[in-house]
Amino acid sequence: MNLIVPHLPVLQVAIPLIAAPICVLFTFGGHRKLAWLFTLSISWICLLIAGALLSRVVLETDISYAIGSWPPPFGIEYRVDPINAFVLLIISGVSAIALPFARLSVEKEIESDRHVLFYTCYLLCLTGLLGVTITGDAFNIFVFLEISSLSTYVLIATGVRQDRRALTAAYNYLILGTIGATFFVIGIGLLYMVTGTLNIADLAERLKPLSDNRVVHAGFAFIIIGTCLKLALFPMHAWLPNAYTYAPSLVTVFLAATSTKVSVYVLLRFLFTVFGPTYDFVNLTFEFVLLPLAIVAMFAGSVTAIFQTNVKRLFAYSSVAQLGYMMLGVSLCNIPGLMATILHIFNHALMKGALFMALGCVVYRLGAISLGSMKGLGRRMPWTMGALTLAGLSLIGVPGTVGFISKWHLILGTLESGYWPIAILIVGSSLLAVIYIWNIVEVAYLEKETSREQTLKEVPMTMLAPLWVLVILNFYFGIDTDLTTRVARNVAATFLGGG
Amino acid sequence: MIEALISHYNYWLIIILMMLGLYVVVSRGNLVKKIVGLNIFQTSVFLLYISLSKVSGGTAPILTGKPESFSNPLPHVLILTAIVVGISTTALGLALVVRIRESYGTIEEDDILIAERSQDVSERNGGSA
Amino acid sequence: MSNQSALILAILIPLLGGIGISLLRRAPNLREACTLVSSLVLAFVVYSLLPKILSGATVSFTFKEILPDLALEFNVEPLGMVFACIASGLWIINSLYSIGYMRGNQEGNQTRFYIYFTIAISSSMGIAFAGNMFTLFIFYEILTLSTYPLVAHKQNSDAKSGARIYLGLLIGTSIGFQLVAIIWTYLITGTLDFTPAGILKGKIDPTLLPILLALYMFGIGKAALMPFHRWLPSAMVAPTPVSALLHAVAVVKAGVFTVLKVVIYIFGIEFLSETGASTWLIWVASFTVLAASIVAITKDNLKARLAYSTISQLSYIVLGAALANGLGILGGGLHIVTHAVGKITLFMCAGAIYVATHKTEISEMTGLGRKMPFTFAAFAIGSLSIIGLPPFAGTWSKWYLALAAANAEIWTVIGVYMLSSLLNVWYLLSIVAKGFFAPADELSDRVQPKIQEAPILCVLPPCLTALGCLALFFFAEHIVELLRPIAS
Amino acid sequence: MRHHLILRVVSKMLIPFILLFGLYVQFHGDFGPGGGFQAGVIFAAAFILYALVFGDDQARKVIPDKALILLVPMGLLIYALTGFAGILLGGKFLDYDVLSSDPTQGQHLGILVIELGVGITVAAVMISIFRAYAGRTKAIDKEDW
Repeated sequence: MNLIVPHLPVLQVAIPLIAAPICVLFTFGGHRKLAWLFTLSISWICLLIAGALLSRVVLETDISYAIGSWPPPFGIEYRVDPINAFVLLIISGVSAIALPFARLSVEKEIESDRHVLFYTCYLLCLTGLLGVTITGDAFNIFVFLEISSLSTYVLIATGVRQDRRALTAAYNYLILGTIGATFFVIGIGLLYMVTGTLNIADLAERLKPLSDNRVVHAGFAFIIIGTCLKLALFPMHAWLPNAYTYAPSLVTVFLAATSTKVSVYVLLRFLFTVFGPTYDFVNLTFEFVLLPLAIVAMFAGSVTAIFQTNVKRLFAYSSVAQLGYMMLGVSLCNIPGLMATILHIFNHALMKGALFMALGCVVYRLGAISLGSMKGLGRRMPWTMGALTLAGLSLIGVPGTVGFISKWHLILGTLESGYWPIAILIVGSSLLAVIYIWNIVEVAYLEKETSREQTLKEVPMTMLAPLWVLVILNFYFGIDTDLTTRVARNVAATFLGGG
Repeated sequence: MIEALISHYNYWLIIILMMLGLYVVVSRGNLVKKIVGLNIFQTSVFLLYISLSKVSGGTAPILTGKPESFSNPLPHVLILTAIVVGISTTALGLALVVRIRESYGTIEEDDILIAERSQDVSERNGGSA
Repeated sequence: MSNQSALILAILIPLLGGIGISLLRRAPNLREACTLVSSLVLAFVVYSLLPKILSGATVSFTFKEILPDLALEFNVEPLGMVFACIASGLWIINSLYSIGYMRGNQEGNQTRFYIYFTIAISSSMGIAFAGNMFTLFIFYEILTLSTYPLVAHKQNSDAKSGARIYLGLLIGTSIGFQLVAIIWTYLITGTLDFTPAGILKGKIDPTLLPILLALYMFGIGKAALMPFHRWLPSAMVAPTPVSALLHAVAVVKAGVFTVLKVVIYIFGIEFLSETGASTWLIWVASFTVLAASIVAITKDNLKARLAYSTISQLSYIVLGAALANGLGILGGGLHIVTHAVGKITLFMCAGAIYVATHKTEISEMTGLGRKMPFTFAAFAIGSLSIIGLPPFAGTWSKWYLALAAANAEIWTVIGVYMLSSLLNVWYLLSIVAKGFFAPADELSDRVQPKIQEAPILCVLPPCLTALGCLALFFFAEHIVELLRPIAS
Repeated sequence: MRHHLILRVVSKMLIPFILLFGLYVQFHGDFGPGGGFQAGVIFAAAFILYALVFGDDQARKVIPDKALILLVPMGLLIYALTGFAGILLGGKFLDYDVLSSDPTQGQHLGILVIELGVGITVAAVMISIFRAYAGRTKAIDKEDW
């Protein structure tokens, strides 16, 4: 045990990292089918590690791991505290649930000779996301961010078999993502220029006397814009809808549930751990940049979603709106608001994971997911559409689901700050969600089916089971909120108290 | 004023380069040219890091036993990583351009947009019919 | 059976019934038997709680803390007991009626119909027994969602647009106003528990009180206070058993029940009457009473007329709550019962007429009473009860409501009650008169020569509830006894 | 470019030296400027030059595609396994001190192995990238260029 337990932080990243090259080797000797099984088991190992890490940081104390035994401010440090342990759990959990679903979906959507490389990229993406989350070194964040982004571009482009627009979507994401990452690295460079350190904890210490330094301000601005581009905050969301729409189903599930969340985490890390709300310029950012953009995002995303006929794109725009909720919680800068953001990182992963997975099931049978092709699908694929409806209810924020929990805290946060008109805006935008969800429900259940759908059958059990696991989790964590709220409260208190 | 301009000439150059790169990315419709712009943009950041690591009068950071002031080696290492990232991005971007050329027959953004829009429209009509 | 387990069972039994129904979907007879059995068991469980509540005991059960200090909590108190008794009791009769109606009309998707019905009943039980506003809100929303498939049952464009209005208004008001009000309350008081004297006293600026009250009252869209009443007529596209039980008993009564709960346990009657924050509500409710009655007169479609009548009658109860005195609460609580029994009779009669003749417009019903005497007799009794004439149940609730108005010395309200009763006479008894006394339409006789009573399962239930109207006149005292602790 | 005699002769003479220089940069990286990244690129440059002058098919005979697919993960594996070796020998991940009894020698050994892994991967990746473009069938007409 001594060989494993103290090394858990690095194993979290190193295991999927080493798994990726091993996965390539499955190209040889007709073991192609094993790639999926291998990826699945790696994901489950990651989930176990993340669970162990979370329980340790919640019950005991933060963990610091020095790579190569170089002590923290000099070497790269992996630092686990409740917030990133929580995000780690989300990433590896979504991956562990999505992969059982992946086998059939990937077989259907991607050429068989590319499967091995697809799963390799997937593992790299997983590595990158886990790495961004766990590392305590600012430049290391950039490196892992690029590992995950580069593999994401490839993963999105593999959707080309379904639709050639996957290529342009990946290309646009590549351009914007690289600009975002470069902005981020400029910011890091500027901070390094004045502080001479890259370690996040150390950076926070050394920045304290420098709050009036203009280089620090510039660095802050670059970092914020870079991460906001990566997390698709309106109006920097242009890459997201097409990327989600044309990516293969598995990729959409995984990305929608994790990648933007990781960027939100990075933003939180910089806003609260490195800078902290005691700095004037951070507070001004909250009030004059993030807050208005978040509100516009909530509405622009939802309204655009209403007019979409491609259901995947519809939910992609809804993601833009949901990111608005998260950013709103951040910009409120009080305990319930931050709790709402952290809860929503988790909750949104659950509901969007379920929604996109249900759409993946539809794609598996229909090959297309325009609203028109879903007529009467409720009768042909009752379990899939049932799951879609229930996850949709969670997205709306019906009580008893996870969506309600985050919305409750968010409204509480706005009222506590005295922004009660914003509370009404939040409520209004969730009513917009009712409209677009109900569009789908009406088409699926109340429209007459066309002759083409008559022969449709429900998808196999291996796809339904993970889908329903996610749906049930949507309700479970809507009722048993012990774990999630405890972590969220803990983190919010540290962020606001420690900043 | 002039003093400030001249003494920080490296930063000015970097900023000009940076803006040039970004401008190319935004203004060019040719997908390959966009990637070239992206490269210029990234390179300016590499220069930023490297120029800030230079200590005036410092030598190369190789231990010789003599007490000398030497330039900070860390940014070089960081930028080595960033260069690798840049190469990967360029390679991937160009690969995508090749594939786009194969399926759209063009690498001009405007033509691609036209092709995609007509695809959108036909999909929408097909879907509702 | 302990009290607590009875409480839990009351919520679970309908759900179990629903699971049974889905398992038995291939065997219609067994499926309907399952519905009936679960309704009977539910009624038994609910009524077994009655003696304990009458003796003044309280039963409560806390399930799980969902949000800080907000648990899923159940608590049986007299008002909830009344609501649960009436909903579960009428479910038995309505189950019988559903079988007759759905088979008589050869409706499709019957399994789905029965399953969602059970979910709706289960959430009604949840509303009745909710121990805090939070729990109530959860079940309130489940009730809205579970009735959506029932309203959209026919799946044609009418059903679709009706269901859209239904869902849009109910979800819109509940999320837009009610949720905001709940969170506001929680923010200033730190609790949402139903406490006998209210929780707001001394915690809120009295000038804001009317705004909070307005958020609650308009937020509880199910109480159909104008201008948020449109969903109720729209919901009439549903099959008649749904209109009868859900839109005359469960859903709308859940609305006014919530209104009463909020007024009694969140605001506190005393606090409300001291501050006079509910004065505006008296006028809004009065307006709704009269306006809805007048609209009802103009409607030729029988179910639409009954729907507007329901809107008007619901505002009686809101009015009782707005008067903010014990008698008003008493009258409101009693009116939940008497109106439920009366209105379900009327709806079931409307359904029976539809099954037998496929007629929906009142103008086509001339002379039908002579061919369907039982149906029309039941209809007449139900109408009289709603109008409030002795010896039928409606008399008492109107009596108490009028007394409450007198007590509050707002004489206009008494005028409103009287005027609306007159309008009731007009729009309800005119149907009865048309059915019994108007000469039969000869043309329709020739086209459809053999009009006779609907199947026995469609006729028996309204007759039973009509008898119930009569019986309640004599037993109303028991309900008053039950409710008196909360009204004092 | 089969008929460019001078090119062929010069590159035949140059390629061994390029490879040798690559090896120098690779193994001298822990003392002077150099390391796996640079060495890998120099090494790959030799193969790319060969492919340019003598044709892609000829180059494929020297390093077949399969070998490349094997080499790319191999370098990464060397890197990662060195990291795990640190753990197995009782240190931290990528801890070179424990690789040998003497920490300084351990550092030396560690960085050499790591850079070797990097060098192999970089060289293989560069050649693969070149091949991915060069090996594509002609889709673009002469006039288009």
